[in-house]
Amino acid sequence: ATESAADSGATEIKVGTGNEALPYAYLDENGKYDGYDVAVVKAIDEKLTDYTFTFEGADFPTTLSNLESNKVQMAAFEYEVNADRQEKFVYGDAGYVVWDTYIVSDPDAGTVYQSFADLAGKKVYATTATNQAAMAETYLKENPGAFELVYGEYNNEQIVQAVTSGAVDATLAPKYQVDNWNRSFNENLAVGSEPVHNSDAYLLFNKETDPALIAAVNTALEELKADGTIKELSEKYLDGDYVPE
Amino acid sequence: MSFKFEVMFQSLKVASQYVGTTLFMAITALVIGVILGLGIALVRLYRIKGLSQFFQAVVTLLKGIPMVLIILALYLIASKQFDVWAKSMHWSLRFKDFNMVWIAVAALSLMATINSSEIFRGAFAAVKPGQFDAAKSIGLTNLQTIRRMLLPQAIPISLPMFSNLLIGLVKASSLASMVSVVDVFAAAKITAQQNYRFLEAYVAVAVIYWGISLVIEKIVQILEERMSRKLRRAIL
Amino acid sequence: MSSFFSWDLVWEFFPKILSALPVTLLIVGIATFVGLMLGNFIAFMRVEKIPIVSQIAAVFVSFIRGTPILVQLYIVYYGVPSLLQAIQIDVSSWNKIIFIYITYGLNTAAFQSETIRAAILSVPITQKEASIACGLTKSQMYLRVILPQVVRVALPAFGTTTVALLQDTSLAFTIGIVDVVGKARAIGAVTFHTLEGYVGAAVLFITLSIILERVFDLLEKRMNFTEAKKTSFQLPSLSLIKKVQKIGIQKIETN
Amino acid sequence: MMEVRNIQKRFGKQEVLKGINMEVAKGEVVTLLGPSGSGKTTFLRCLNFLERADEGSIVLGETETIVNKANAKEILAHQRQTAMVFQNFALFQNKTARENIVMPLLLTKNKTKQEAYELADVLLEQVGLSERQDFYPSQLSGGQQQRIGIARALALNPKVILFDEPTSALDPELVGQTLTLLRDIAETGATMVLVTHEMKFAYEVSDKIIFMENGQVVEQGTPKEVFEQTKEERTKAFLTRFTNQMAR
Amino acid sequence: MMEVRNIQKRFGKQEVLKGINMEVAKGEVVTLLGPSGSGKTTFLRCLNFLERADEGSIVLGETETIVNKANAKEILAHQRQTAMVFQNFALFQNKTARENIVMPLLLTKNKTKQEAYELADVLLEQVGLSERQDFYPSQLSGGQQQRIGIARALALNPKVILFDEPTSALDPELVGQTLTLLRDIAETGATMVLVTHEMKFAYEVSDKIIFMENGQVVEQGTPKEVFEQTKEERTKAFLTRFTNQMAR
Ligand SMILES: Nc1ncnc2c1ncn2[C@@H]1O[C@H](COP(=O)(O)OP(=O)(O)OP(=O)(O)O)[C@@H](O)[C@H]1O
Ligand SMILES: Nc1ncnc2c1ncn2[C@@H]1O[C@H](COP(=O)(O)OP(=O)(O)OP(=O)(O)O)[C@@H](O)[C@H]1O
Ligand SMILES: [Mg+2]
Ligand SMILES: [Mg+2]
Repeated sequence: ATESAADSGATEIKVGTGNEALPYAYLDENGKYDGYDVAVVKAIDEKLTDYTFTFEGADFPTTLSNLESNKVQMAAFEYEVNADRQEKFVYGDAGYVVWDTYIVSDPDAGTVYQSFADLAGKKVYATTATNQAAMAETYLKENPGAFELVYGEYNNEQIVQAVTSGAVDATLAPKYQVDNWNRSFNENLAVGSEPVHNSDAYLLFNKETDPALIAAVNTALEELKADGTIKELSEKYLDGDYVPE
Repeated sequence: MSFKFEVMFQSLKVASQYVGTTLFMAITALVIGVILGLGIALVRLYRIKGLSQFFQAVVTLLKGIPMVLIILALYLIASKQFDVWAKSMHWSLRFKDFNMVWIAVAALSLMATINSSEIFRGAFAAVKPGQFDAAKSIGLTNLQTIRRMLLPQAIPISLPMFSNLLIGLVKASSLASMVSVVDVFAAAKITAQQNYRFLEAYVAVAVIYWGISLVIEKIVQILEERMSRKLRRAIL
Repeated sequence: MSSFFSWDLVWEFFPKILSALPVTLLIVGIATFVGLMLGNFIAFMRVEKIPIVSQIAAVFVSFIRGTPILVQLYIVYYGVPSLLQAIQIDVSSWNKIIFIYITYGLNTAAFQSETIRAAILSVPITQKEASIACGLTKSQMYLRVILPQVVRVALPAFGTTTVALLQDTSLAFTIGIVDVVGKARAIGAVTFHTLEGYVGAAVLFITLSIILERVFDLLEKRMNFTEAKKTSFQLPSLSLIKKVQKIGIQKIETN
Repeated sequence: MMEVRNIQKRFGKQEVLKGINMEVAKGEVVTLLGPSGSGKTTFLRCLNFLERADEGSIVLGETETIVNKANAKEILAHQRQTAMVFQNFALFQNKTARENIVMPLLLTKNKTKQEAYELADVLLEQVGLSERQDFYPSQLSGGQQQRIGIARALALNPKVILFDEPTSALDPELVGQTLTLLRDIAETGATMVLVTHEMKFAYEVSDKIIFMENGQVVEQGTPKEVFEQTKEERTKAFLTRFTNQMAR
Repeated sequence: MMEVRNIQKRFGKQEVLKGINMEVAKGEVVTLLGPSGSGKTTFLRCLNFLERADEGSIVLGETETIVNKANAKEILAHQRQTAMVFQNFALFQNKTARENIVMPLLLTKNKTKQEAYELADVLLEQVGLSERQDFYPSQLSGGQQQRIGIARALALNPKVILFDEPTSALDPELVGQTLTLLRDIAETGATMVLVTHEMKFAYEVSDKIIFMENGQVVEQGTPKEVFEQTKEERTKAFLTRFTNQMAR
């Protein structure tokens, strides 16, 4: 449904998403929500005449709390499957993006790392409370002391500076992000040839959300995947086809 | 909302190991801030020419610069320049091995200095002019006046404001995570990253911070009672 | 920092940053107002040691000062609506910025109450005694005598906290309200350049800090009470003469 | 008018008032004499509930207030019927001379602004400070502050006015004027309790003299009785200097 | 010993001192009399650089200090040679009675602790406050504070002591004692300038009397000259009450 649908009696659904998670969900220069996740939800909105979706931005944990307390009925914020969340929420049926994480380093200062095993004895930066930090921790749990994990809440500038200055040897990030860094700061950071981690992200619903809505969204997303719309969006926002099978 | 106490206690256990780091940053900054802030407030009280206006401007300026920017700038400058300086000074220390806590402490000290100087300035205004008369009439030097009369009378007044400041510093020290220092807050968040149970982590942080605050409050209260009892009926 | 920082970007971002200023100012304005009202009330209760209220106030202050504001926002944002729901009040239609106002208002009140309490304690006891001897009530005493004398002591610390609050409203951003710092962060998220946005914000804050200082300087001078008032209430002398006659006490002859 | 029964006051272990009784009739001027530290100021402060006595009661008009049981409301009512002039002046530092007089009138007597300002102007004139009306206390000389304090108390027109050394900062001329002023006030029916070290002043203005020492009343009576037919040795010793002076 | 030349002081537009000259010889007691607000306190404050006069100079011993040119060091040196007893006592609120006397001795006179405490004890004894030595000013009566102020000034043994109404808060007995005390001090060669409203005291203790009004010296001379052969009308009027009293 389009904006005018609001007048035609369509149910309004609040969708939780992010404020500053480029390229998935962020406020653009005009203060409008934009990004891949937002575009996917908008595409679904187009298909569903009975509903209009409005966005409610917050940070990652707050969006979960918003969903839990029913301040939003649905969330699109790169949520991966995890047992804890499965207990509290309802996941959408289909994943809409794959999350491929690579090891990032500065070839001028050292080497390009392919896997966690290559990082033995190195310093690796990860932002506190992110997927990347979680995956590094998981690896470290199985291989204690394999590398030194440096936590922090760096800005983009800091991460790039930390890697290029050798303050850390590497960091973890998806490819598009590295491209962005290189473009914004004239650097040439490199990634390994294979991702060290991948998973899919799903839409998330409150347990009390109307099953009819959930069903409608699921169908719409399947259709959009099938007709290639999602792939287009992926190419537009993520510079590549990151649509999971 | 569902709330898992086990998760919270787990966070609490991990995060409380970092109380030392948090306190170290807050208290070091407070000590530095109080010393420098006192200096600035005295310069302004005695209207030392030039310096007084200079500090007034500096304080106004620094007040307006966000802490985040200060930390960011310190980090970026240090990471770019430190190795160059270190080499030219023939130090063996490199930025890589540099303890980031000091960047946080530097930024927090700045905050503490600005706050302290203004707190002292207010407290000085509360000391009655008659007391300065008394000091002058017996020929105390300025330093003696400050030590024997001004500070003993101003400090009891300013204590509640300093407890505000110290508690504020404890909380602000969580900004240290911007430069890779793991403090109470960061530690709690790390425990939450596997299961995304942030609420429990935040509550754990709140419990620890509140505990620290209660101790600060208690100490300040005892000091306050002790120091200000004799001044309560002060006249003129 | 060449590639990290360029003045061109500062200028480019500045108008956008500026556009978020009203949000910040509104939050700070409301928080300061609530903070002063409630803060004064709390300070008064605690100085006067009013039973029960003063204990509650002490716990409130301790809690607010002692816990991260984020946690307080969670309590206000999630806890209060569900509590109100239990008594059949629906606040789901409220604009979410109201929760931000409440959170910052309470937070400011707790911190200011301590500053004000400190300042009240610095007023010589004779001032209180004079009020009592004139038969003023407690509230009259506070409003007319104590508070005007408190201003000079509390003002500097109050000024720092207020300017600091300008930078602190960014909590609003976590629930999607874009204030100045939030805007800087949002720009940073899109362009990968955070530094320039923050520099723009700093320019704004410094300007406000200077303005605030000018205002406070004036206030401080007015509250100095060592220079004779220039203007004063004047009455027609005719009524004065009448009154003299009415009162009937003879004027004392000098010499 | 006012009756004070068995007022006792302790600071820590030290007994400062050991049971003072006093009766003051309407329009009477009672003067407390006694050496430094004998408890005169403390006694006055107890009468006004600035200090809460540990024991005793105060009857003012028809109402008896038992000091250690009185609640805030009773105390306020009591305080509104009394006024005090302080040894250390205790003017409102944030108010000009004139405002010091006007403010209590507006707040406690429900006067209109006009009435309050008029009355203040009359009183300022009386104490000779019309010119200084817009000065803050910190800009006034000791004697000037003292006079504003007196004017403020008079403006309130209370049942009882308590004076603590009202002439200590005044020059002889003003002492004379104040004497006249107090007499005028007394004649309008106001009742006064005052502490002074000016014997001549006490002698001339009082209806009754109470000599205190060490928190106890040693001797009391009319000025004539106390000054000229002194009974107690202690009082005699204290008064020596004054009687010497009178004898000159 | 001390010579004061053409001291002028303005507060805003108001001229408070209009050029005062004064000479004080070693061991002399000079008393300033004058109505309230005539500038006596301001003058004393200028002598001690508590207030900086706009014009004039002060010669103390061999050194002349030009008031509007003096630097911090000269002022401090000057202040260390003078001491002052204040009308409002101005004791250090954060020090006990005894510490108020001891502290200046330790800090400005380089006394040993032992010496300072011994001297303080002697002086406390002299002013009759040995028992109250560990009380804070806020716990002392007006007269008690006044006496600590006097003791503090005496302890410093300065070239000149300035007294601002040293007896205003004292009872007649203490006035007598203080008189004796000041006389003793004067005999040890100390020089004093005092402001008082106690005419008898002034008459008895002074070597020279200066009568001020409106920031100007109206008349000066020995007590006999000023009190008994008064030249100026204004002075006569002012002294009326005292001479009346003497005549009784
Ligand atoms: N807050 C206090 N704590 C302890 N002792 C006190 C306190 N206030 C007064 N005193 C003591 O009580 C005694 C009586 O004091 P008060 O002020 O009543 O004396 P006074 O008769 O007015 O003397 P003066 O003529 O010197 O003013 C004094 O010895 C004083 O030291
Ligand atoms: N800071 C000030 N600002 C303006 N005027 C002042 C200030 N201080 C004093 N004055 C004025 O200067 C005049 C002289 O004051 P001063 O205190 O010297 O009088 P004094 O002779 O000591 O009187 P008293 O006998 O009442 O103590 C007074 O009229 C007073 O109002
Ligand atoms: Mg007294
Ligand atoms: Mg004077």
